[in-house]
This record gives sequence, C-alpha cells and structure tokens, in this order.
Amino acid sequence: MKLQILLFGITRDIVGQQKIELDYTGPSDIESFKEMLQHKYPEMNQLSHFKIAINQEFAQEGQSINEGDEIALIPPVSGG
Amino acid sequence: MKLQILLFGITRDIVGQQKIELDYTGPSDIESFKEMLQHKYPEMNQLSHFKIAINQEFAQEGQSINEGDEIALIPPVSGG
Amino acid sequence: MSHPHIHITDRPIDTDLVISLVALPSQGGLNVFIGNVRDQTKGKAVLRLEYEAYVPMALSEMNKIAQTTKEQWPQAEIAIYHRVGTLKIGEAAVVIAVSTPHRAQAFAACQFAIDTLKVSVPIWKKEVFEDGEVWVAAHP
Amino acid sequence: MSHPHIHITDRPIDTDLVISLVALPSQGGLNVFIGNVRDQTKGKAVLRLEYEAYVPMALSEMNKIAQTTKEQWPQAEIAIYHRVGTLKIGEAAVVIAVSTPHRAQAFAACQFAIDTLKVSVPIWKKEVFEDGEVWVAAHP
Repeated sequence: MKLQILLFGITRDIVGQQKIELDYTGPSDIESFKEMLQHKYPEMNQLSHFKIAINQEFAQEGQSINEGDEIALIPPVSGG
Repeated sequence: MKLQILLFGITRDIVGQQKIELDYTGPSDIESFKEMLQHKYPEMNQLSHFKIAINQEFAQEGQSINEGDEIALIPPVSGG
Repeated sequence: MSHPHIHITDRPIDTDLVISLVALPSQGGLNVFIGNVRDQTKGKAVLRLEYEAYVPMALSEMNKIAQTTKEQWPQAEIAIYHRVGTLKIGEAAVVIAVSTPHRAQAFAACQFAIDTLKVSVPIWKKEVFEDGEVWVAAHP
Repeated sequence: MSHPHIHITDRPIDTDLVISLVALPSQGGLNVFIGNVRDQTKGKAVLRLEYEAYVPMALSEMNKIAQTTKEQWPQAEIAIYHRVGTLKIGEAAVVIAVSTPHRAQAFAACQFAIDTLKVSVPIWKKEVFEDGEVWVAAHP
C-alpha cells in the first residue's frame, strides 16, 4: 500500500525530508512497519526510542496500518 | 510594669482599641500574662486560639515579658 | 537580613512584576501561586474582603519563609507579595513566585511557601457579607 | 471536543492572558507553571532553542490533558499555551494555569498537566550551541 509518512524532529534530520511516500508491502501491524523503517534508516536504532502515530494518535501494540492513514514518526518528545 | 499591647483582627474588635496600655503586676511569664488577658476579656476564650508576640516574634513557652517589649495579640491568622 | 522581593502593599499586585523578579536565565522552571478573593464561603455570597497585617512582624515572618525556602531548595529564587486593605472579588490577596533550575522543585518550594504563610504570617482577613462580617478562622 | 483555552503559538506567550482565562470568582487558588528557556544545559551555553510541533496531534494530546485534569479535579479550570519556533534565552516555552476553589488541588492539577505534557505531547526542541545543535532527549 502507498503511505505518506510525516517526519518530525530528529527523524526528519535522519531521513532528510519532512514527508516521504513509501510503497509498503510488508505486514500491516505497527511492529513490522517499525522494523522496516529501522532497516531502511539504521540511524533510527540510535534513538532512545521512537513511536508511530496513526491518524494523530499513538499507535497501540499490534495496531494495523491502512492505506490513507496519516502516519507520523514520533521521536522522543521534549516539549515544555 | 507598664506595657503597651497592640491588637489585631478580632482581638481589636473584642477590646475595642488598636492599642492599650496596661500596668501589669502579675508573673512575667507569657502563660500568666495570657491568663490575665483571658480574665480581663472573657470573649478571648471563644477564639480558636490566640498567641502573643514579643518584639515581633511568636513568644515561646515560658518566655518572660519585660518592660519596654513590643507586645501584640495574634488571633488565628488568615492571610493568603 | 531583609529579602529584596518581599512586600506588603495596599495596591493591586502586579503578577507580571512578581514573576519577573524570579525569572532568571538559569532557572528553567517557574511556579506561581495566586490567592484570589472568592465570591462565596460555604455557599454564602461574599461582598468584599478586608485584610490587615501586623506589618513589621508579617514582613519578618515572610522573610523567614524565604530563608527556609532557600535552605531547603538552595537554587530557588522567591518573591512574595501580600495585599492589605479592601479587596474586591477576584482580586489577588497573595502572589508567590518561585523559580528553580528544574520544575519539580519550583512546585514544591512554592507550595511550601504558601502553606507556611497561611499558618505563620500575622495577616487577618474579614469577610464582609450582605448581613454582617466575620474574621476568618477566628472561632472554632 | 476542543478545549477553548489550549493553544500552540509562534508568538511570545502572554502570561497574564493565560492566567485571566482561569481566574474565575469561584476559584480561590490559582497555580501557574512557566517553562522558560535556560541559558545552559549541563554547563554548556545555549544560544537559543528551536521548538517544533506536530500541531494537530499536539493539540489533541493537550486536549486530553485538559480532559483528564477535569476528570481528576472536576472543579479545575485549565489553560495550556505552548510556543513553537525560535525562542531566546528566558522566553517562555509553555505556560499552564490551573484554578480550583482551594489551593492544594491547583498545585496538584498543574503539576499533573506539565508532567503529562512533557511525556505525551508531540513537541520537540533543539538546543543550539556555539558549536552545534542537539535534539533534546533524542539519544540515550
């Protein structure tokens, strides 16, 4: 499925773009999707952690990604 | 000894003056002094409590009053 | 020794001014407590409050609070302003601002300061109702 | 449902305005947390900070904080303003104001709000030093 992924903070620096388009062919669960990203962008492994947001909500364990979802990478937050 | 006593809040209302002069002839410890006031102004007994300040400090148990001290009655505080 | 940021005033308190006194570039966390005059007590409408202080002793006790705060939180900066006179509903009776390098200490130190002020500083308030007035906390 | 007093802005935050949003006549206690940009991190001089937000999700998470605060402290009124963009030393990145009828709840609710914001709201800051820049908390 075709996905648009929003990038923030250090993940934007790692990828070098604010937004990427991917044709994702792996399993739709969030864990597999994260592994794909870590493989494609090895620098992600050096972060304290990163989370995925689906449609502006933190993804839950095992949650599926569907075409058309708003996907965002959420590196460790540091607001305040 | 001659004492000037400052009155605040409800103790001023009870006594009806901001400041009184007394010729105090009882024992100089703070407890005896307080008893004299409670006897002279029985409405003081209806307060939650009241304290005595000597020279702008809360009097300690057993502390003595001396002529020339700045004495003040401190009814329950309610600042803030 | 008298603390520079401790005041008793009969004018409205300028919250921004109190905050600015402790807003230093080294201090990342700043906590402010504002005690406002409420419109009712136990369901009874309050018209206004009248505050009075035994000023020199109140300043001395407020100074002790600042000193103790500094002993417990050595990096804390504190400012305490207390109003006296007649206050309308919604006006601030007290403003305490505390800054620290990190936030948890600012909360703890500010709460310590107001909790201590409430029990140790010789200031009294009288609530004025439609049908009478009451010195707060005077009677059991 | 969107909370009326939650904002992300690229302009300096007006602390008095944020306070005024929760200063109601029924609320006697008002607690404010201000998070200011510090001049150094671990002894290294910071020149400025750059904040960015995933705005719609950040607003959604800030709304959840307001809702949870309201569930835990039903009488609390809360306002949360967060700044984004380039901030100078000493400028406020976040201002949270909480009012409650009595003061202890205002402290607890305000502390809950900032503690939760720090872990759940997708906002990031980059510290800019003389010799480089670092996304705060990104790396272990």
